[in-house]
Amino acid sequence: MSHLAQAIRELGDSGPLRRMPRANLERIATVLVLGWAVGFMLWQGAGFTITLTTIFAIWAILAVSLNLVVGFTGLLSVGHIGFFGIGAYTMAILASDASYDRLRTESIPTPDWPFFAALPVCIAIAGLVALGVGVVFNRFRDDIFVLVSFGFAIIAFSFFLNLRELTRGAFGIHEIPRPAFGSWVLDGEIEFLIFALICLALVVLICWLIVTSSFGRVLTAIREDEEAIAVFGYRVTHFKLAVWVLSAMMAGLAGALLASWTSFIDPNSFILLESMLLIAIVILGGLATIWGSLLGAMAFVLLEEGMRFLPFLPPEFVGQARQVVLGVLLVLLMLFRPQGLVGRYKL
Amino acid sequence: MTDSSATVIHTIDLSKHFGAVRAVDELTVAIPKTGITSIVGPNGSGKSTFVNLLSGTLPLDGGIVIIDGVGLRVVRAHESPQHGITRTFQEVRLFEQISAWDNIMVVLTERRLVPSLFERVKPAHRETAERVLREVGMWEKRDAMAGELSYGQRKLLEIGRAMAMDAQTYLFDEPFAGLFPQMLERVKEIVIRMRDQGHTLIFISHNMDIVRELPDHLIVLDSGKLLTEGEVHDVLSREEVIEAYLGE
Amino acid sequence: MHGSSDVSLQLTDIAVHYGAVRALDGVSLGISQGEAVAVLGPNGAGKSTVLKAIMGLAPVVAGEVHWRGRRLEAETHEIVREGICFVPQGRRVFTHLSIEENLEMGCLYLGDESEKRRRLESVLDLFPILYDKRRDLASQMSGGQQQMLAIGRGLMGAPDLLLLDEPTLGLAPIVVGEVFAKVREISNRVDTTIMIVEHNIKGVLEIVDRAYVLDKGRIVHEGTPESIRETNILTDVFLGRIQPDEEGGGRTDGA
Amino acid sequence: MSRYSWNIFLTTAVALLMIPLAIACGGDDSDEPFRIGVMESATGPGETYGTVAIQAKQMAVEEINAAGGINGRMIELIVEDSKCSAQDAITAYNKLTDVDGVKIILGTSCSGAMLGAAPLAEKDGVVMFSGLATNPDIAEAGDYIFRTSLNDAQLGVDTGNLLWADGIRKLATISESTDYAEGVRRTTVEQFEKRGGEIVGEERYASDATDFRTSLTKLLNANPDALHVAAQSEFTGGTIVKQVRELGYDGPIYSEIVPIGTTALEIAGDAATGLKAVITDIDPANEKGQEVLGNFREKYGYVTLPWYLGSAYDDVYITAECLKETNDDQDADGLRDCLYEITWSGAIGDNYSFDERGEVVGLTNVVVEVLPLSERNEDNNGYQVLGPAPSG
Amino acid sequence: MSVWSGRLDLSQFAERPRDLLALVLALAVAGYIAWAISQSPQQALQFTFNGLSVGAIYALLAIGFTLVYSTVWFFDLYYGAAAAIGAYGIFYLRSGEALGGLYQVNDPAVNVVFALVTAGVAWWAIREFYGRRLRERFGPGSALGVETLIAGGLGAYMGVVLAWPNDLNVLFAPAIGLAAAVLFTWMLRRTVARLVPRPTQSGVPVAAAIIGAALGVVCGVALAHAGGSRLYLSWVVSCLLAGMVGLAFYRGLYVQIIRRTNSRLIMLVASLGVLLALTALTIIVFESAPRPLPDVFGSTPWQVGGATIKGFNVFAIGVSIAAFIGLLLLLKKTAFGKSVRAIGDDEEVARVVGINTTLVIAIVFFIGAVFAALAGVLNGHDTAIQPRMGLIMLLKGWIASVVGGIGNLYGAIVGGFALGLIEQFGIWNLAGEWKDVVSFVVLILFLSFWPNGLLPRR
Repeated sequence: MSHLAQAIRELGDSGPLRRMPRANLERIATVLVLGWAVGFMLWQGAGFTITLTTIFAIWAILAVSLNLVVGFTGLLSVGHIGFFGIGAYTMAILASDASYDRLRTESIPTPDWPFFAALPVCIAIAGLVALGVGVVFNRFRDDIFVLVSFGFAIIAFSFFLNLRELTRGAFGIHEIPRPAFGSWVLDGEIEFLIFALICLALVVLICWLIVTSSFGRVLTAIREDEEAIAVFGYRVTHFKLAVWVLSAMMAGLAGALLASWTSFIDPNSFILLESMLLIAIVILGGLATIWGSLLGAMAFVLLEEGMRFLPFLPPEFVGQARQVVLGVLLVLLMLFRPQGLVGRYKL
Repeated sequence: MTDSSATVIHTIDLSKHFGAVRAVDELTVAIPKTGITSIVGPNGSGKSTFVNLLSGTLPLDGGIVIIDGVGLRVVRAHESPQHGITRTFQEVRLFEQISAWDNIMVVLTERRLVPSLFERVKPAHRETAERVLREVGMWEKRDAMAGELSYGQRKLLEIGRAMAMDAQTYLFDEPFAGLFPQMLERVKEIVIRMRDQGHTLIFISHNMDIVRELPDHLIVLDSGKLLTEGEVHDVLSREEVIEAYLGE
Repeated sequence: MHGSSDVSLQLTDIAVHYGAVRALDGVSLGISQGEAVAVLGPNGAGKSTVLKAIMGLAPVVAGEVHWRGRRLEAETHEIVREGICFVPQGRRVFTHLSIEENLEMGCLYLGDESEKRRRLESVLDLFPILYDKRRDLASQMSGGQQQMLAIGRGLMGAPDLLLLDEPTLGLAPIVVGEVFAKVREISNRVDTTIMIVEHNIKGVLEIVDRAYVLDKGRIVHEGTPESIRETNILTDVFLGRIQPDEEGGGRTDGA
Repeated sequence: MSRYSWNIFLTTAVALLMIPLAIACGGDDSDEPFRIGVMESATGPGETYGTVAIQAKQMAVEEINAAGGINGRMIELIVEDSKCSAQDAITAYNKLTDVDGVKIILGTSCSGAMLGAAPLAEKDGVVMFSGLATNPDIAEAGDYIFRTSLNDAQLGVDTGNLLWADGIRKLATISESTDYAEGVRRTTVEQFEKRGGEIVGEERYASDATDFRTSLTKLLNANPDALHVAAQSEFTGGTIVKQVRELGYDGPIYSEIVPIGTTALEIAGDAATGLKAVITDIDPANEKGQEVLGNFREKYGYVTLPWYLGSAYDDVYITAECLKETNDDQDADGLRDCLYEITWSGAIGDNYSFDERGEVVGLTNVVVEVLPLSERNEDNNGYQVLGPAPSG
Repeated sequence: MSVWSGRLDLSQFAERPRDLLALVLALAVAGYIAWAISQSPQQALQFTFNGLSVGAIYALLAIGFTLVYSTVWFFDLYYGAAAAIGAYGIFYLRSGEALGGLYQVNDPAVNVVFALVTAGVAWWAIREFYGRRLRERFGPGSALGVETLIAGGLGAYMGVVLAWPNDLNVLFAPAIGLAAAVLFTWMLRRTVARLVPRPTQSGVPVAAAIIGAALGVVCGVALAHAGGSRLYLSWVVSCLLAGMVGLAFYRGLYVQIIRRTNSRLIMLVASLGVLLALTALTIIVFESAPRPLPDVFGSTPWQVGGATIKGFNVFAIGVSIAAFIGLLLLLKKTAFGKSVRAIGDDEEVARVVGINTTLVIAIVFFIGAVFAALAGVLNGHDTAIQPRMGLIMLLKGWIASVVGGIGNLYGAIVGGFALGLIEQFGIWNLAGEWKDVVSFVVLILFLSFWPNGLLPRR
């Protein structure tokens, strides 16, 4: 950061810093992604669109919550997928009604809770784990933080895979129920989509409230200069911890949604690479804007599903091709627009 | 020595080491509550370290700081405002990627974690921010990103940010460095105005014109130790100060 | 070795833009062999940028730099070999190297070991403080010594032209005097052409032959120290009385 | 902020407008060919099976089409990659059913993927018919779920018996952390312990591991009579066999189908000689099976996992047979009923059928042994059949 | 680097209790290892061998990492991809020999890409080293032509080499012969110049050139006939390619980013993008399943005190130690080394005092990438390769360099071997699947107690 200060001091000699080109890129990007989404819907029809929108809703919750940490607080966390997984596994373990006793594979206790009873627990457990992890991670910064957050993602994955008494390891957990209000079960795709969108809206609302509150302003100040803001009477560690926990809780919610939607989870959904893709979409969309994360998540989902329809691309390479595109986009953005498409903050 | 009832900050055997280097070495000084105190000394004499210790930016290695009669062995940065202390930094440390307005606003709002989550900008905050920004002459630039301001403007904004804290004691680390005369005059004015309002001002400076003109009290440090202190013109004419610092 | 022209360095209509900001706007200036010239002006006038433009460190969008009658368009690291050395602002030394190594960095490109040693000796001769501590790490030295070291490192390149950027910034008065004395000594004894950017106008006018005054990226005055002391040009510039348009932070009310 | 609000408003508005529009546009097509979905793991840990399965199915379809199709209609396969992961399987499933309007899906090759998509298929009334998924849980997955592959449970029982019969009393196991390999290990261990054997060491590894020496060192230090290897990918299976020999182990090694695959044997080299495995295999006497293998080799230039190849191939023919009856690729219920009743003789065996859980009955496991390096060739795939798996 | 030293300063104040705790922790670890040895010395010995074998690879990665980090102060995640490129380069060139030719991969697109990279890097290198001289001699126009011609030739050569990997020894013979000829000529002339007084040297250059050329031809012919050398020539090609790609990324990408911003995190994210894209491309070209590399020398295990170790592992340990010593000498003894250290302190000033920083950093990137590729190759031969191996290797190398002490070469090698051993002994009575967890827990513990690692940079 003092590099930046240095650069600014040097430039300060010759007048105010050059302004970043705030061209219409933001609007163009927005229209492009939205147009793409609409075109896709028209082309593909309802069923698939609903699936995609549900995936979008889940990834958007993740992206928005991660942006709180990365964009607003300046902690480049690659470990967010861990909280996502914790949420998903908590939901799976608590709510699954599969009775594994009759099967010959690894069996775990399944309390068979209803969705809405398990949901708060998912969120709480993700938050609790985040609290513990956060206390340790609070001292790390910049690239060391990146490294230890890599570590968290790997440790979390290892637990999902190897803590077989709890997670059934590689077998995964199935028969995870859909949300139900009394006897009305949201087992239709549209109903679940609406539920997921409501969750997304709630998360966006909460994030919006957070970032426009005094708390949010302090976060941005922490991002810019931790030591300086401490001098003005803020306990930086508490604020960092708080936003870390809040963000993890939202990721836990996303995980619970995923578990309930797919009705089956296994550790493969929570590998490190997914986390790297997640941070890529947050940066791609734009740091320190909620809208950017929504846009990024939308582009991400469309990218994969859109690429399935490219005639020259063998279907088995769609996932990889998307990764290539994301990687290249990331490089180009860092080169020309380090704040992301509609971002308000450069790393 | 100033009489102790009028002392705002009193340090006893204050020490700080960086490895083998004793940046501040058993320093005992008293800073009077009224007026302006300036700290001078050769490069590396521990001036900035001293200020960093008082504001809790660096942890103490030894000694006690007595602020307003309260003795502290540990000064925590986030508690320094409770002791009535606020500061600026030698290398201007603004929150670069947020606006000048938010730079001021951030020090006005709620300190406690949970209430801050529910607090929105209040009219009182707005008024203070506007007043401060006008006082330092940065009102027109309130929407600019702090990182995009010129060097002088950044200095002013940082001083404004400290002023917004409305503390008893202000520690200014080289507030006049690198400013051209016009800006310098403005900072001087601000400092005098603040003194007249009854605040304690402590600043570090190398600018001898200003050191001769502004402060009421002068502390001279040399290699982490107190070389001498007292009334400005008296101190500046002392042999040891000329030898170690002024060299004229 | 020397060019035919009396003017050894000539800047013609140099313009430097940082994005939308015009740091320099058509600056022309020249230095003759053996001269010591100061560049003065308020913050943001573009003083440092002049030096950076010469060293190829600033984005020059228009204009030419001529050095000994030939256009200078080499890259920064090659300019040193042309005989121009630059001492940047802020006592920037290699903190993890010893003093001797720091000085050696000034002519690392030189293949000739004996020449290196000769230069090292002459520089250490000029700065006796450095000689005593020559095996110590640069990070362990005081600010004044670091500034001396930076200047010494510049001299290791045996420059015909030495560019000094704010050599006294942030230094104690006693050291400021020493630095100026050394600069004067270099200028006289070693017969090096010197271009110095300074904010300490009083001090620098004592040691230079000529000075340029810059404001908002343009040269507003050029002359001997006497002429500058006599006219009110500096006061005018510093108080913003010249071209009161554009500039944002420099309002003159209340001054 | 106002721009954000505007943006958000815009998205919401567009999204709300478009959903009904999109629903209106989603049409169906009842064109000429029968459309059958295929989900296999073309990439990921199950890549080898997936590729073979896709190729075998394509070969079968080409044969059927070349012979005039079904009731004059061609078959068209729509292939999606389920990547051996439940989530990708769900996405692929949704794409197949929603976009392509498919009601019959052949696949998948990984049990995890199968278990992910099966509940959806069950709910939507889409037939999922796998030739490769072996997880016991699939038996319970539903009415529309069928498979021609044998349940791991049976494999485990057979392996456990084999171990006991060979005089093994202390066993060390190493398995890949995937549902298939874990399932094999678990059922094997269960049966082995039931017979009175003792497990002296257990190690697991993640699918992307390449260095097993640490785990193997620990296992060997426990002095087992034999080592049991359960792998998901041929690569890890082969590498484990190689590395355990490098560590100086010369006792017997037991495993299942994966470590005796072509790639695995190529990696392990001579280290694999004498390795015993319980597998389902194409009977050398089964002419249909040998013919399929021959055609496959001719077409693609290699053969691996012959039984799974045949299984995938048979699936297409069984489906085709049922489509002859129903004559409608949208009639999943008809297909389901047909599958429950059918008895088939194909590449992987004669007169096999499906029980009420959709499990295949009428097929058995055999024990094979890997030949020395010099005796391995394309025809014997590197191993010889010792006989049917011992029972009890 | 004021940021860095500033940060170090702040974290240096280890309070007493923390030191004590660290001591207790260290004793506990020592006790644990002693207990492990007493439990089963044979297993402990085997674990030590295993640990040193993997540690050698971590150390090699960490050394390269540290070199780059202490010069440009950001962790270049391309290193993961470099390791994979190194390993897959061998597979690419030797797939005809591995797996009995089961997965022949020779993709014209890949060859063209690498030919272009080679040409680009060669063009840049020629311009950087000889550009001035060429321009002065031939004028700018023809200099450009000459440069393009040479670079294009080299690129085409690389393309040919990649397209016919089975004749690598024959294809490489002229290049090696030429290099040998130049080397021998130079050595002869030097020797003669040392031994014989100056005036009688008139015929020496010609004679030396003739003898040198003859020796070069011999070398070339010998190589062309040595079919077994193909594998080891593949190592050279593969490491060279990875190095050149690294250099190309520095020159083509990182330099541009540095020019625009100067944030370590931006560089980190950009290199993350590079890693993501290259990993995915590797999967697209080679598929995601793991593959083995052909057997090398030393594949048969040796019995040492009841434990076994492969000769190849000993070789790998030797390589990493040699790399360390070589790098150390380079940094301490040469002007290049001083430039590297100076750039680490302050890049702009280094430029100002006449160091061609772009060139020096480019070489540093090249060296680092070659080390990473070499680590990938060694690891691949030892076990096997798979496209995501780079990511895991990268993280382990990163951990090793941080545990050893960021920016300290000694720390990197110590950290590498320490991490290898810790990983092995850490799972003594845990199941093997917890290995990665052990290394990260160690990392986090380490950073909590010794934020600067074992051997911090002064």
